[in-house]
Amino acid sequence: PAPKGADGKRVFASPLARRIAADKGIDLSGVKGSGPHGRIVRADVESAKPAAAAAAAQAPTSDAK
Amino acid sequence: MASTSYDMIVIGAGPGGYVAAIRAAQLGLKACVVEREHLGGICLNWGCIPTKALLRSSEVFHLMERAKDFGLSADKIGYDLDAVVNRSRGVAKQMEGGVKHLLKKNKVDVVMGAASLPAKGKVAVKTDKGTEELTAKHIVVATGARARELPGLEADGDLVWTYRHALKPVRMPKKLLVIGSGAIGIEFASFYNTLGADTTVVEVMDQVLPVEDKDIAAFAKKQFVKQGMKIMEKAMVKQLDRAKGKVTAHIETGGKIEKMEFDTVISAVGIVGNVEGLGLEELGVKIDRTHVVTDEYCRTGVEGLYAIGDIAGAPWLAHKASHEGVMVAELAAGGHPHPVKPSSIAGCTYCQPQVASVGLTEAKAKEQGYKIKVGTFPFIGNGKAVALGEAEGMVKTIFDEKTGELLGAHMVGAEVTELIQGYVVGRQLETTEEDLMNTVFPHPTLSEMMHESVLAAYGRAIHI
Amino acid sequence: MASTSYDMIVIGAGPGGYVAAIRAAQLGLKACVVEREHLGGICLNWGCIPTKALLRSSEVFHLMERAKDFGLSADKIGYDLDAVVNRSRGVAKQMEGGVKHLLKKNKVDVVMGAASLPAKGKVAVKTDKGTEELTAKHIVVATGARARELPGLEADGDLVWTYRHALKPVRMPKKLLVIGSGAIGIEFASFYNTLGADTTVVEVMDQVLPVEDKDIAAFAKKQFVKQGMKIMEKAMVKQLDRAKGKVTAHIETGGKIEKMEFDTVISAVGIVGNVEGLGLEELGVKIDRTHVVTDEYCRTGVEGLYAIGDIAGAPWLAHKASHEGVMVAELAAGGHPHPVKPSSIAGCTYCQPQVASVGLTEAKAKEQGYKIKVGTFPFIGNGKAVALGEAEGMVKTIFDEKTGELLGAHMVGAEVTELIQGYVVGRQLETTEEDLMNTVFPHPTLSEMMHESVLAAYGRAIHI
Ligand SMILES: Cc1cc2nc3c(=O)[nH]c(=O)nc-3n(C[C@H](O)[C@H](O)[C@H](O)COP(=O)(O)OP(=O)(O)OC[C@H]3O[C@@H](n4cnc5c(N)ncnc54)[C@H](O)[C@@H]3O)c2cc1C
Ligand SMILES: Cc1cc2nc3c(=O)[nH]c(=O)nc-3n(C[C@H](O)[C@H](O)[C@H](O)COP(=O)(O)OP(=O)(O)OC[C@H]3O[C@@H](n4cnc5c(N)ncnc54)[C@H](O)[C@@H]3O)c2cc1C
Repeated sequence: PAPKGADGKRVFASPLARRIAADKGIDLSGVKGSGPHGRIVRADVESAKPAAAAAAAQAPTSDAK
Repeated sequence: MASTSYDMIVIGAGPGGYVAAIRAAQLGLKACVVEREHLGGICLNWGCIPTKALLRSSEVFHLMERAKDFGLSADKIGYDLDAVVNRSRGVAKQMEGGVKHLLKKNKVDVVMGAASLPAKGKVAVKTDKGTEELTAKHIVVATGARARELPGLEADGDLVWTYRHALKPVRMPKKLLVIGSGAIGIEFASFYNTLGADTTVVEVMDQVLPVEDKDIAAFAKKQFVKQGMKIMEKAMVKQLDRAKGKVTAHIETGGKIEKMEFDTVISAVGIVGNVEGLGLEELGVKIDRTHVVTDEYCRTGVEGLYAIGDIAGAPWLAHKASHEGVMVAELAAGGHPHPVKPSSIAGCTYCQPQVASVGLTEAKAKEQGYKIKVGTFPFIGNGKAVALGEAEGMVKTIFDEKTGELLGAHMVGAEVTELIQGYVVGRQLETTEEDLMNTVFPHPTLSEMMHESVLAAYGRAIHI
Repeated sequence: MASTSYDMIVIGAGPGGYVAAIRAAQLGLKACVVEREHLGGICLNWGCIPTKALLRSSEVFHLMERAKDFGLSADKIGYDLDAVVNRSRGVAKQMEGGVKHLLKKNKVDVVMGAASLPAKGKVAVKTDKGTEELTAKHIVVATGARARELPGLEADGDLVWTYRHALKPVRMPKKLLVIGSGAIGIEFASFYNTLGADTTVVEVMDQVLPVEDKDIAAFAKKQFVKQGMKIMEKAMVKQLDRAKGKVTAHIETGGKIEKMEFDTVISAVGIVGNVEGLGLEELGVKIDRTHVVTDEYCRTGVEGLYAIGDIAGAPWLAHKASHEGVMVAELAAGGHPHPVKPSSIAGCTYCQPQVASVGLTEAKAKEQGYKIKVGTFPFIGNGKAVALGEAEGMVKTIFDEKTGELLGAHMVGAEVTELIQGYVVGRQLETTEEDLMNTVFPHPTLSEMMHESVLAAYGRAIHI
């Protein structure tokens, strides 16, 4: 099933981008697509940070609250 | 001449140049194309198109010879070489006329003459009437390429031919030597061999069709040999002794020299870019061997100066030239086009059997460190192939084991030049093996083998 | 018989059934297929494959008649109908043998006999030796379909034929009436017309090839008429008066009855599912007209009972049957396959010129409320088409203006049955117009028209 974005809308991504994102633990809803009609393509996920890393980076901020 | 100042001037009206000019005009640019010889370039006049017209005649001839296989019959099956060649020239002429019409329709100015670049932003054109000077913000060099001539193997038009001579032959060769088994060499070999010439192909690399996947080249070779061609790999023509109506070729193979006699030799040992006499180096453009060095957007480094198509280097293919033409036109109009990735450009060879491929060969994929999944499927397992009486061929696909990326697809057999686009579309859309597995290829078609080959890479083929 | 208890039993060894059984076996299931007549079903024996073999003969015959166009010559071009038919039967036989081999290789048990379903999980097979009872957790009904017979138009094998008779004709028709211009009707019309039969096609709908896009059907019709066919649309055969060697057809058109004489009639007015005698309704399976009602996973509602292929309804196509076969096998093995979307199944017709399409027609797209972009491109603008001597045809693409989705693609002309897969791959990968525009189609190929048609939808075509 195609992942949904934060707004509940379908995320458009190429199959290869999905595969690589899954492999790297990247949440596609946070990736900006540079392909046709904003489609997320391989290059977008290859330059994106894994979700785990992104979450870790945010952790101190939420701790501080 | 209505005007001398343009948004874009294109030098050379081949598939790179005329397409760039038309696209520029579509985008509202004032465009001009300068051509010294023929609209449509090598492609329409002495390349892609007339060769395919010749090959169609030999294909139909071959089918006629096989009439009995299809329950048909005919007496005295023959060809008239002049008529075959005239048809080919006629097709080229028709296409050239089409380009003329398209340029006019799109309001692209056409200047017939030889161009050079006297200064940045300037184009000088030597026409019948003298030299004209034109200016433009964007200048696109699309002057193409010509046959490479090796010392001692130079064409003379009588005994030794380039593709130009081979397209308008002075005679039907009886004993033909083709030097070089790239697309151009093998297409002529296929054409003349089918029409009855005793044909020998000499290839310096260790396989015919050197850029193709090993398995595909080996399969094609077997078919060529079955058709009566003699194929010499890892062999080199060192010398041609020309006499009256006769050439003695000195062919080095396995450290020994073999002497063989031919009445005709076709030299197809590559091409060189038309970089001379343009004033490129004077403007600061870098030239590597005979090709202009550009970035991925075809920019030369000199502001407003682009180089596209054959002159900008490999792959030397018309569709690469045309896509680069569209890209530079869009750049010039302020757009943000995507660069053309060489790895998504398919190569087609229209010999019998046809060969087509895109992406990496198995060897290249391994060389680049991929762990791969490889699938193959033979034509003999395909209903349409058998129904067509074209059961010789194979499809091979290569996937990245980790991501499922389709790294390469390789085909040999009937109609594969028309089939390969499905894989090209797949690669463009970043397909994985799964998408191709889920695709419903229509039955009965040759294209079902494209599906089976993917399935085969994962041990799931049905008809094998 | 080695066993009577299976993981999966498939009834019917057509492209639905045998593929389901092979896939099941690949997945480790113990599988059996029951077939009453011929491995490969209608498709290999009396459908897709033998028709394409016949059509190949007529295609080559037609090329031979055009020899002069290609600079070639031959005397006394002819055909031997028996040889043409024998070739076709031989191809079918070869393919049937292939299926036998594949089933064996995959260790699928084959039981020859007529099956029925005496109870849930049970299959009774009437064989030469009596009735056998088998059990299975999963039972797949893949019994296919047969020609529909309209009252008064029933086939007799002599004057009035179904596709079975037309595939193994008792004579070469001189004056032929084909009733129905769907794929089957028009393919036989094309075959016999090319071999010289004076052919009339009667279609009750307002266009030949009624499911195709209007523009495509109109284009095809023009070609058929050029080839000497008589095409009657919005016309209905009301009555056939059969006499010795002669049929008088009463054809209603425009409110009037026209009487015409023929020596042969082919009735191709649709098919009906083989639902009878299986005990389906007794088990609680719903039947709508002559088709089993299923959900998108081909489940009948009765646990462990599936129906696939022609018996499960439109589109009546072999590739649909096969993909459903793979799907149910994967379901039975506990997998999570994707259902087959009817809208991504291409339809191909192998008449001359060929016709192929996928997705929505222009009319359907509008009907469904889409705002659309439509592009067309003619074969005459394509270099390969002209080089092949096949310059008649067109490509039409339909996009959703809002999302850029490729809603439908429609083609008529040479090799389009092989081309359509590129669009099918595109749709599978959810392409938009932009991806297709960025795709580099190789030159010179017919497939370049697929690119141009997309460009044309957005006013960007180059060669038009
Ligand atoms: C026999 C043969 C078969 C081929 N088959 C295929 C095939 O099947 N598929 C394929 O993709 N490719 C094929 N090619 C290659 C293809 O022809 C080229 O890749 C293509 O033509 C390159 O296009 P271009 O626009 O870069 O250059 P060209 O087509 O070479 O056009 C360059 C033009 O520039 C003009 N010109 C040069 N210098 C000047 C000047 N100073 N002033 C004005 N005009 C100038 C030339 O006259 C020429 O018309 C084939 C080539 C050959 C020789
Ligand atoms: C002339 C013609 C041309 C065609 N051309 C094409 C084409 O080009 N492309 C395309 O996609 N489709 C084509 N079709 C349609 C295609 O043949 C069918 O869609 C396809 O065969 C359906 O497959 P199936 O497995 O559902 O059924 P079938 O192929 O009909 O197979 C069903 C099998 O079940 C067996 N069977 C039936 N009842 C029982 C029983 N009670 N017990 C045991 N066995 C039983 C039958 O003997 C048969 O072998 C064509 C059809 C015809 C008639």
